[in-house]
Amino acid sequence: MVPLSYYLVLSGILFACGVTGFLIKRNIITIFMSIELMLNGVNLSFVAFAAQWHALSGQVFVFFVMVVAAAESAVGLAIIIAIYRTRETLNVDRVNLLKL
Amino acid sequence: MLHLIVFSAFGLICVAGAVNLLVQRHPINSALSLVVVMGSLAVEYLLLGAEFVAAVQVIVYAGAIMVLFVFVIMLLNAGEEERTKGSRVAMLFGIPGVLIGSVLVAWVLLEHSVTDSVAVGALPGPPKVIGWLLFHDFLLPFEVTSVLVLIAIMGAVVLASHPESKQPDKREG
Amino acid sequence: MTPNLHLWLIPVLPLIGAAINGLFGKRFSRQTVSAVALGFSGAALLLALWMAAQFASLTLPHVELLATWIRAGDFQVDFAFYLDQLSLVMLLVVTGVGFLIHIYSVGYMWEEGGFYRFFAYLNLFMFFMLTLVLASNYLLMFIGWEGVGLASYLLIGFWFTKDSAASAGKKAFIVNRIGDFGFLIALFLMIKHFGSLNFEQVFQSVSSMPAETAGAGLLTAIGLLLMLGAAGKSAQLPLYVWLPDAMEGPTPVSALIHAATMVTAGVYMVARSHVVFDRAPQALMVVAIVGTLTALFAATIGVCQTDIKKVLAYSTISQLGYMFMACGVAAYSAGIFHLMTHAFFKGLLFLAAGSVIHAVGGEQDMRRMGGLRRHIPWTFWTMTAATFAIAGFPPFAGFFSKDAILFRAYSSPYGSWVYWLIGVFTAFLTSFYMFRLWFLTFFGEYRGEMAAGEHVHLASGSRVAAAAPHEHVHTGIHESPKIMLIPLVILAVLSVCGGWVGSERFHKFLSPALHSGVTAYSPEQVAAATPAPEPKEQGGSETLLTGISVLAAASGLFLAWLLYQRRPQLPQEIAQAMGSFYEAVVHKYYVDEIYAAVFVKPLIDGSTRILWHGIDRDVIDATLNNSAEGAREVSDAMRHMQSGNLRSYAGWIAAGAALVIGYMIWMGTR
Amino acid sequence: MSLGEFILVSIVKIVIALGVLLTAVAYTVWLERKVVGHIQNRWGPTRVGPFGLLQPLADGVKFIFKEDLIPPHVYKPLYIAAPMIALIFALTSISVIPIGNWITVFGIRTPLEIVDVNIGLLIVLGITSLGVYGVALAGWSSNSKYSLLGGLRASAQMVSYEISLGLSLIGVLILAGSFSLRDIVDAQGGTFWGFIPRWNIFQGQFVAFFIYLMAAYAETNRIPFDLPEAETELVAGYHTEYSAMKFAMFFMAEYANMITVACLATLLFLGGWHGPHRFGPPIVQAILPVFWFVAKIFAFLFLYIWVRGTLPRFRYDQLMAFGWKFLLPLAIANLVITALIVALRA
Repeated sequence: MVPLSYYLVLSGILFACGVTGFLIKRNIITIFMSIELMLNGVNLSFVAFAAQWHALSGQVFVFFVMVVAAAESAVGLAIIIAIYRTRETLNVDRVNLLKL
Repeated sequence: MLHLIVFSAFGLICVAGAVNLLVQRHPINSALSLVVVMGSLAVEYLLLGAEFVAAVQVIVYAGAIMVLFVFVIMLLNAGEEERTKGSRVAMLFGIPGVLIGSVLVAWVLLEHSVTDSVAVGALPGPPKVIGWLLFHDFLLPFEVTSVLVLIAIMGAVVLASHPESKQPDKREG
Repeated sequence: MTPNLHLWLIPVLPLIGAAINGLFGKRFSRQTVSAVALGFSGAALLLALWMAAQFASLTLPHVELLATWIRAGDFQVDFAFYLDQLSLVMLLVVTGVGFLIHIYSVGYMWEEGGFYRFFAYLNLFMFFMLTLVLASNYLLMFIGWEGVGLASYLLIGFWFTKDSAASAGKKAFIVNRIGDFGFLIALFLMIKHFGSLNFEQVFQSVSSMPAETAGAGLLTAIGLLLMLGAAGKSAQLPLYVWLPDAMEGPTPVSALIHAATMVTAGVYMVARSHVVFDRAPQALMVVAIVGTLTALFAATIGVCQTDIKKVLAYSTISQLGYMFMACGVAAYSAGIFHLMTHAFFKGLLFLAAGSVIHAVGGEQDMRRMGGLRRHIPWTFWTMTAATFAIAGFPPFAGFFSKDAILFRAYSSPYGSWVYWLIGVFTAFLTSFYMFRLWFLTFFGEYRGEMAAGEHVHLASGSRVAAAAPHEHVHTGIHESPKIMLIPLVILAVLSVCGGWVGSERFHKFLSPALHSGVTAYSPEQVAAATPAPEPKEQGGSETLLTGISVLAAASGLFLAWLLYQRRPQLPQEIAQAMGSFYEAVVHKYYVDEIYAAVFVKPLIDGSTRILWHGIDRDVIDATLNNSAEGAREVSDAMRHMQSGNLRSYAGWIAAGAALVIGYMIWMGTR
Repeated sequence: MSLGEFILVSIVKIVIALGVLLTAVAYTVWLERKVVGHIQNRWGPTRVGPFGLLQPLADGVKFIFKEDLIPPHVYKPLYIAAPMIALIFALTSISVIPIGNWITVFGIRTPLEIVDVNIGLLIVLGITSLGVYGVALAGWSSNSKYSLLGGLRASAQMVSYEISLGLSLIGVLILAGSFSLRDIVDAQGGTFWGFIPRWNIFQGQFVAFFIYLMAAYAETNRIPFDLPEAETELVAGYHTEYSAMKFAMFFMAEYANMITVACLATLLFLGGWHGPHRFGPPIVQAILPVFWFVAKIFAFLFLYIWVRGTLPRFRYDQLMAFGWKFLLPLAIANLVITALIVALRA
């Protein structure tokens, strides 16, 4: 038997890692992956709470998160490709002109 | 007990993968770390009983989204990360903010949590029930997300397609 | 069911004319412009005449509702028109005299630039004046009231390139504002206490109130404020100063607006509000005193003026004083009667003066005229009729109306022999200065520089440079064209015959409007309200009083003949003998200078120091400027947050999220 | 069944399954060489053993003893990990595939598969979808243009065709109403009118089978979709820089994947272990379903090899256009029609 709070703490750690990654990583793709990491952390808490409240809608939410994450990654990666074409760098510190 | 062991093992793998994602300087290593995180998360889902979620997690996240990431990394031939010092704000405010926030949340969860313990497979999410929920209770969100995905596909095509006509003097080869 | 007369058409017809001329007139020929202007004002006249013909069959007052204008709770104001005997008289005067002056203007203004503009303004004035006259509530009346002020402003400043004309327009406008202020507050008081601005409802409410015997109550306040408005519009003491300056406008304008119609709006308004004044004896007394003093005061100034139009302007003020005197003794019908006859003969006087000015090439100073009777006989004879009319010689129109006023001033329950005495003295002065004008202009030898002979019209471009406002500089004295003479003749006929109606019959005709059931005040109340007057003997004294006033007029004629015809050097000697008093009168008692020193200068200085420098520049502008400066500085500081660096943004978000989490936990675990 | 028994039985089954699978892989290679040889009017392997039957063994020994060459500029960790990833996922996917009904051996009743799960199909899909990492990483970590292009092609191609593959399976899922492979097979028991088996391929899923076949060729990088290793353009694609046992791992992974795909096809479309009337003694009766199953797999693999020996290779743009513009709409149409029919029949 594992207390639910452990799951939540794990999810929190993943989320915090994601935020930290966003803050410290320079590669735009890695930053994007950090977002995915945060989403995964959130998903874990969704599933954990679903178990806590015996409500399957928590799991359904995970699907929506996944779909949105998929859409987001498709568009995001396309944007990254576009940025790379014009800037020829993936370093976010060098992409700070607020325009393509 | 076994439950706790399995949970802790995969939880540790999870955290290790996440930390490795941060530590690694090459994006492809980060990506593979993330795949590891996702895979072990799938196991955690299985522990919670969400078998369908676990399977979809592997298929969609690890099998599709992360492949896309790897593909882009390979396509752009992304090298090791530059260690530029672009943002003092992120270091001065962001990192302490993250630390404070996560410590606070963890403290509250562990000290003031009113949540129960969960058994293995506490809430089985059989595909049939999930499907029923998706197509009945969540039909509208489902359709909306389908439209969202369609838009995302078109957006991705538009963004990534090479605007040849606009840049006739683009260096080729 | 009373027939629908479409009263709204009467004001709207001139408005259409104004719109057509104002919008498209620039491209029209002068013929087209005058056709449009005359057509629409003539149509209004015809409609008014048709209404007069129908008048006997109407149930009065005849109210026609066009549309609801304002509705707020129980309070409602309509676009509604009101026709009774009083407004019919005004309607006929305004449309009739107005149409005649339109005709005259075609000839007078033919050579001027901005011909279409002039007629657009003139028609616009007609619209507002008719709205004023026909309004069925005070607010609509106020619209007309303001509108005629606007038209007056535009027309006084018609030659706006001339500085004196522009500032005369401004002066008229600003002085009128003071009166309008009083009028508006009176309206507010009515809304507050009667909940309506409709004549009928207001009068209904008022007539259910007792007369205010002592002290200043609501009705006295309303009455005084209305009188303030009337004093502004009708150039009474102390707000008369704009009218002489208004003579900067073209002469037909002076005739129409500043003699015949607009300035009488105050009289009309007081007469219309007679129900209020009847119950406010103190206010009524103020009206009478103001009117009497104005009549005397303006007449004395008129005696010494040398500018032909200025003389007429002061004469107008003086005559308006008479009308207010009549209203002030509750002799409204006499006031309106004088209003009508005055419209005829004063309109005629101005038009004739215009004709004279036209003849001598823009000269307005009477000292440089003289002997013109041989050159411009038509003008001379019409002018003569008008002069005799205003001086009050029987059987000219002025005699009947002035006589009625003087008699009522003496015999009315509100009247007093003081009013009468001053009135008679003023009548003597009137007669004197009018015949002075007459003699100076038409008799003796010509004193101007212009030689009789051919006249040449200069190019219109020289107008601005010309000393006189009129561009037509002639080389010879000449009679005006027929189109100017026809109105003169018609008005001369009216000046002669206009009074033959007789004040008694006129009084009877108007009495339903002025003493209808609503207004009736019982003799007991009056007796209680005004303790002073005993019943006066009527029959014998009337002929006596009439005789005295005729005598006064005749002595004025004699004196003028004596001084300006017989012994022309005598005035000079008298003036020197009078010394400083003469100086004061010539300078119009220094009223303008006093006003400038007491009101205008402190106002300008105060505005400059407090409002402009103190409030506008240091408070309002400074607030804006400082806040803009502050925003710029803050933005400048905040700008560095917008580095464009993705990770910095994320850092801010993370820090903010930590704050929010901390706050939520603090709230949750407290 | 106690935990100890469970673990024991599982280990035994894993060992057996691995052994069978690896053997099958080896002899699939032999089969392919033989069949293609005959198609091309050659003999194929003949020297080692009768009909060259021992050739796979000899090849294995050769791979083991060859020098394991690691080129100098590769990204070593992933270069080494890539073939392992490929092989591990290829072998793992067999674990949920049933090859027959429940049997009782030594008093222990167990299904004829390593583990019976109710979302077996999803697990197979998930694991095979992970297999792409091996190919992609191999291509990238080799630090060679050919390898990189091969890896890129492989990952793009596999992600693209995975969609059609998944969609083609959904028709079957709708008919069966379960993710469990056993349930799906059970739903295909019996016959129409006594002679046509109620296989899904005969239940209107022929189009789905066709789509599945095409997508499976692409997923396993087989001709006519073997662009990732097109030797005329890319030398050998993603495994250009590999040699010895690492190369053998890719090789084995590819053939293991082929077998997995064949198993899935059999289970989903060809009625699994259902066959003609049962006959013979009880022992034969017990073995017969397994026989039918293996026979169907063999047929499917033969089809694979036949196609390889017959068809030329597509161009890459043709491959993508075929996948996105033909297979995907077709799969969606098939899905919609199937759903409609099921809904109307219900």
